[in-house]
Amino acid sequence: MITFESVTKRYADGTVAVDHLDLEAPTGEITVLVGPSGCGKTTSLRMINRMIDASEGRILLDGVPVQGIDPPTLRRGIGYVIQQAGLFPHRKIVDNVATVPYLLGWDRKKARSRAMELLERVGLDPALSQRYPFQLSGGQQQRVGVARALAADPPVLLMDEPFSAVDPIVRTSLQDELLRLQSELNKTIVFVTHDIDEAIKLGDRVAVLRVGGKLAQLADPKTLLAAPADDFVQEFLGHDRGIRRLQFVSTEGLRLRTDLTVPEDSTAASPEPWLLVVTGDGSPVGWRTGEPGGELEPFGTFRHGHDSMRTALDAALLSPSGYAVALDADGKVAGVATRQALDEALAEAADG
Amino acid sequence: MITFESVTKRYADGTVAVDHLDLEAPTGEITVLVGPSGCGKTTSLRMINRMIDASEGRILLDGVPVQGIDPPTLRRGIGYVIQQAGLFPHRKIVDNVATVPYLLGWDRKKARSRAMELLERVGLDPALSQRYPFQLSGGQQQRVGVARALAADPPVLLMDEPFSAVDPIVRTSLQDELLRLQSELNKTIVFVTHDIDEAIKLGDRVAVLRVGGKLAQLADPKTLLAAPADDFVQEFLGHDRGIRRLQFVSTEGLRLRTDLTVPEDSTAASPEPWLLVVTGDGSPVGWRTGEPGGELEPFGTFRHGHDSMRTALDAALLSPSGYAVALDADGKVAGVATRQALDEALAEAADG
Amino acid sequence: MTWLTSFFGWLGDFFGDPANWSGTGGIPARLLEHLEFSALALLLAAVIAVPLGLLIGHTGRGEVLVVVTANLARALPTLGLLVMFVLLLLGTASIWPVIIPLVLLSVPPILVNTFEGIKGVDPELRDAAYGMGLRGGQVLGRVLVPVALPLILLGCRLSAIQVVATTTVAAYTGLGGLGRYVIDGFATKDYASVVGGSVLIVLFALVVQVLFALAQRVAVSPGVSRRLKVR
Amino acid sequence: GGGSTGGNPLDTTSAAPSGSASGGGGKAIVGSFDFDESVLLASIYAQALEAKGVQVEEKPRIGSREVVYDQVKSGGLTIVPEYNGNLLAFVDIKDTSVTTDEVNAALKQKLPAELEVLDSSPAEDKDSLSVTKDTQAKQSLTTIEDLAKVSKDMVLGAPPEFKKRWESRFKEVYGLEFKEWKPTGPTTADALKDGSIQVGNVFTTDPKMTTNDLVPLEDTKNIFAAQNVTPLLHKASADDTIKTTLNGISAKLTTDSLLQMMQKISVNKDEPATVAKEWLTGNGLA
Amino acid sequence: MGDGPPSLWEWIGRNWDTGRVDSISNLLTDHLVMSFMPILLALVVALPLGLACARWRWLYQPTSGLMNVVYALPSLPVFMLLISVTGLSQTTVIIPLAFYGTAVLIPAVVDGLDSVPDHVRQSAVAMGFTPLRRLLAVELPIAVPVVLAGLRVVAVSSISLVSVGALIGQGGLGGLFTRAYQNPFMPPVITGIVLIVALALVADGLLVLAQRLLTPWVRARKGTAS
Ligand SMILES: Nc1ncnc2c1ncn2[C@@H]1O[C@H](COP(=O)(O)OP(=O)(O)OP(=O)(O)O)[C@@H](O)[C@H]1O
Ligand SMILES: Nc1ncnc2c1ncn2[C@@H]1O[C@H](COP(=O)(O)OP(=O)(O)OP(=O)(O)O)[C@@H](O)[C@H]1O
Ligand SMILES: [Mg+2]
Ligand SMILES: [Mg+2]
Repeated sequence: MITFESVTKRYADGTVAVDHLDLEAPTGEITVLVGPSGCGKTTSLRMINRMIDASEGRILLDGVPVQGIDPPTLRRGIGYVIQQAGLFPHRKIVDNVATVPYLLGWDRKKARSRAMELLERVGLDPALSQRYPFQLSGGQQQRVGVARALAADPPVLLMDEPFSAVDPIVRTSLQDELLRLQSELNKTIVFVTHDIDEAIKLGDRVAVLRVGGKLAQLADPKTLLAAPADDFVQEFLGHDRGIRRLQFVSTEGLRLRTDLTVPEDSTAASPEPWLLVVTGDGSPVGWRTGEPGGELEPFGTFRHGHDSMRTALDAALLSPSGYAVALDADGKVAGVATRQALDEALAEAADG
Repeated sequence: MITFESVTKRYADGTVAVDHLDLEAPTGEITVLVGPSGCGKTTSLRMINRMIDASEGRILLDGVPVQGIDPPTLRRGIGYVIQQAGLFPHRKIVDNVATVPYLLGWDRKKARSRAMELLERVGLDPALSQRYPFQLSGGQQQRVGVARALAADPPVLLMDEPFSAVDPIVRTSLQDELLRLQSELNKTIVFVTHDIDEAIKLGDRVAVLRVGGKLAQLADPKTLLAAPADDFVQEFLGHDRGIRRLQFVSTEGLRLRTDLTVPEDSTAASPEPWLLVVTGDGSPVGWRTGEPGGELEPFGTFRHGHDSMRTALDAALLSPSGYAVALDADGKVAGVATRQALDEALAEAADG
Repeated sequence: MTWLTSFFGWLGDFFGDPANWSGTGGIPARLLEHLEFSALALLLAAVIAVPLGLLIGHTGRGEVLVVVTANLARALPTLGLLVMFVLLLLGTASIWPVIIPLVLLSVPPILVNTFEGIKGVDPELRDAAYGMGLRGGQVLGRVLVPVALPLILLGCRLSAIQVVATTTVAAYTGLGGLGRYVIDGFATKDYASVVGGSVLIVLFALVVQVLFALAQRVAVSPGVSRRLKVR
Repeated sequence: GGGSTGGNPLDTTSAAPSGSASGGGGKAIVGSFDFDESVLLASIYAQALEAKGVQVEEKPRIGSREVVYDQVKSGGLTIVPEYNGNLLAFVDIKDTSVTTDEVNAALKQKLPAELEVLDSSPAEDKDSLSVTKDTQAKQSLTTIEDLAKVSKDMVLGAPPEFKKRWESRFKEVYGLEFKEWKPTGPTTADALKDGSIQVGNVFTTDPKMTTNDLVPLEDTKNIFAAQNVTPLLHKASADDTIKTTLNGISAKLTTDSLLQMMQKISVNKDEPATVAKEWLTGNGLA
Repeated sequence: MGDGPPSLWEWIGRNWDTGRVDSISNLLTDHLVMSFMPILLALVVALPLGLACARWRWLYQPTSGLMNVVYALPSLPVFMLLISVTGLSQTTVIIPLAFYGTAVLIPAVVDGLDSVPDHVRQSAVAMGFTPLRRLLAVELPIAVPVVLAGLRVVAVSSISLVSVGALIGQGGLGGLFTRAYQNPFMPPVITGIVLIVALALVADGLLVLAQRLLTPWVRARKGTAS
């Protein structure tokens, strides 16, 4: 657990970058600091490992004030990942990752095998270990950066816009990778970004800062979207807030109808306005109206219980039926969520 | 009208950047080329003004093959806007804008006054005309880039990711500005982007290219979202396709109920589950249940007839009532769109 | 091209004269002297300038000093400085009046390049190093120096070029080395000696260039020089 | 080296003369080499000529002999103060004349038609091997021959090029072999004084001869050629006034007076022109 | 004339302008000529060569390799070798200095042209500039700061290197050094060093000034940009 107790940072030129910040980053969770440029995110983060020293207030690491710890020692116990990865260009990938173990005096062989293990863990081909950083793509470098921060198995990880220099597709995969890693490792992570979508995707808790270094709101992402504390936060969250909230609503409770599917060769009429045509092994083919014959209409799908209500709603909107097709884990049709069922679930979500 | 007739570009190293492309960019419309990195967008664009010469096929400008026109002459008649604006750092803004007029031999005074006029047209303070490019923000530079491309009033405008280097907020305003300008000027615009949202927002027609320089789909944005030609296009369109389609559905026909508003001081009970509390001058305050008393619940709004169904749906999802508050042009409550009304409108949209 | 034939004639005269190959005035001895003086001056300069450059680059203090010396250094006339020191330290009858200006002239290139090299290291990298818990000295030694090495070596190379040239000029004030052939040949109208000496010095300078290029290859990490092909 | 192949650019007229042949119009152009004594002598010539009503232009410190000689030959210069021995060596490096008369006779013969030398003055500025009075007393040295006995223990200081020129000649003629040849240049006299060398090549007109208590050893075998101050003229541009004036100067100029004048220049750093003026006035020549 | 050597100022006063070729003012003029000519020559040679190297990239590698070699050549031996071709004249000093200058300027010209952002070049093409006009109106003006930075280096080192020419009798103010060495005396040395450094600084200052005048868009960068 990292605790900010009324922490203020005033730079030599008088800029107040952080202003009486109170914050807790609970153990084993990802706490995201988000806010517009210059709001003091980096400053706050760097006060944790004493790259910057606070002007007032205290920062505690599991109850121990960091001020009392020799900075290099402190830092060796805290992983730190930054934007351009900050890899040492003169060292091979494996040695980059093993930097902190070397510093801690591990023997070379052990440090390297640890490094190799980590490279694999962050999803890199071990063959890359003998390359130099410039021989890697931006996304690969960023993964190495994460591996390096994890090398000595520090309980705490500080990440300062680690993914903002890579293109959107790679960024998504890095984010997914981080979530997967975290589910295995349960580190205490403080993550800085200026991208609210990233904050909402990654954060167990999101701290929105405003320029001047004041905390505007600290909440879990769902609450943030549902109840922004003020206009600043609301504006910062951007459009589609209502729709995005649905991302945190599970489709588990969504009532499915299983009586609306018909096999491909069925020609039976039905009083139902829409029927889902399904192949023999359960894959959806398209909607038809109660009357057989005519073109099949397009459909949208979601994975029941796994995808969020946002996906279910989108699936419903993709078909003229307004019904969403629910699939099970194997991609077979599990049922159909009608408009009524969706409305009910949405109403429930809005209440909760 | 710009016509690609089976145009192929093979680079010296053998890369086929564009492969038998057939395409028409109709006069007075914005045609957007979109696709993943390296799919040949830039190459296609530059073949129009002969920055690159096609290997096979022909490109016609209003029926005349560009191959037959002397490149500098051709280019002076085609505006060109690129990502970094490409302003000449050593010339003042006004002279930057007047570049093509100077090249065409206009007299200095006339060229400058034309430049000043254009600066105003793209929404820049004339005082900026005496600055050098570096003294302008990225967004301002981009506007100057547009002004410069328009200086000699060319009928055709080529734009290569013109807004991708500025931050999201400025980008939005530049896009809006471009749409406004186009509504006045009716140029034939070919616009390149890798951002599908931008393509959908700006394009009268969107051409999706796949890597290898083949056309995957050419359609208006609505059709694109509704009926992607194949998996590649569908994946490229990304998530929320159903929701994003709603952007092209007007709220004009949305049925509003005007009987659900109550003044702030009203304490009357009602059989309706939700009532919208409104101030004396018609601003919404919050939802209350049929039973008076208790906290007011949050609400979401949309401008009736102006905003799209996407906004209306989002507004509905923001309140526990599931009803969206419709405002008129003055920001006063025009009525309430209930869940039923929304469902109807959505079903209609899905059909159409 | 008659001068070309004469040129080779002179070269033949010089290198063909056995007297030029032995004794204290022989080519091997002169070469060794030249090497000695140059190496001594360069070494002293490096010993002064590299640590100073590292310090200034690392702490960011004293930048102005570096910039000013760099500008002045280029403007300082070698010969004037030599004469000045020889006159100032007249009578000490040692090589120091000559070595000191040699060192003075070769400090600035090393200093400036070392400083620029260290200062120019990507701040992110410095940050990452500190962030991982390296101490100041470790950051300098394990990260900044290896990364700045190409520039530091470039500084040394420029200084070496300068030292070799200035050692030649210093023969005018009585220093040994290959410059002797040139200066004495000129004074005694023995143009063969002038040509031979000049060619030797030029070759010497080129060899120094090549050696530094090699040193660069060996010392600089391929990750920094990006020598390896990107696969 | 043999110097047999190709022309020596330092020794021939291969360098294009840069002065224009402007000797006409009765104007005398007086040049000098790029060292103080030559400037002084040229200044003496120039001022004396001016006093005689000749129109004079001075071009001091033109450079080394190779440049100056060419200019006189082409008429770019009218007069230059020369040293007869060095001039002869320049014209013919193999000539072995030693005494003043021999040298001048050889010169008359070997100079090209455009050039002529006037009367040599008794004033000489010669190479020497000198020692301190102390050393002289201790080792009882008076001639270079005496030196041969002790030279193996002595360090010789001289301008750097001295070794190249003299090492073998010394051995041949006097049997001299030194422990070390130290390149000292203008600091030779000081090096002698502070003992870092024991024998030095000091010019006989170097004022430090007296200030540092040095004595030149007698050149009994005439190894150092005569170096009498001798005006070199471009024949065509020099008239009789010039010739008689210069000969008048040469008659009065002695090694001693040259030494005294150089003393003022070297020690007091007086300007050669001023010193020249003083001497001319003192001798009733201007 | 008093006894004892003159002070620095006295010495300068006596020698400043004696109307003869060895006066300080004359040496200064010679020095200027011998340092200015190489700068000019270097510029005249390096500009087209640099343009060629920028245009035909394959030329650059060998050219810059060669220039590296040229730059490494010690000046005195080069002067000496050149004597056999050009004699003991100012040309002998000017030519090698011009080569050094060229060695510095060619990369400067290439870097200068490289400093033209690609998007700027592209938009010039797209607006219908012909290649020559683009070079003259867009690329060269933008290259000016980098080229001038190189020119500053060339000017300063040229001015200081000329003095080595004194060893072959063609050193401009460097002549003061050899003179002072032959007749050991400090004032000429001091005067020479100070004048050369001053000359270099003045030349440098003038080039900085030229840069400011030629490139207002660079100067303004440091001013108020609001
Ligand atoms: N060393 C410093 N001296 C003075 N002011 C500083 C310093 N570092 C940062 N600041 C200022 O402190 C404020 C907060 O800076 P900080 O870098 O923490 O912001 P940030 O939220 O990380 O911004 P960004 O999103 O741009 O990275 C800014 O106004 C910044 O200009
Ligand atoms: N000059 C060239 N020589 C060889 N191949 C080239 C050249 N220019 C572009 N290409 C290749 O042609 C293909 C298409 O390039 P193009 O620049 O048109 O893509 P793009 O769609 O504009 O991509 P981006 O979104 O990255 O700008 C790419 O594979 C690219 O690598
Ligand atoms: Mg930051
Ligand atoms: Mg492109």
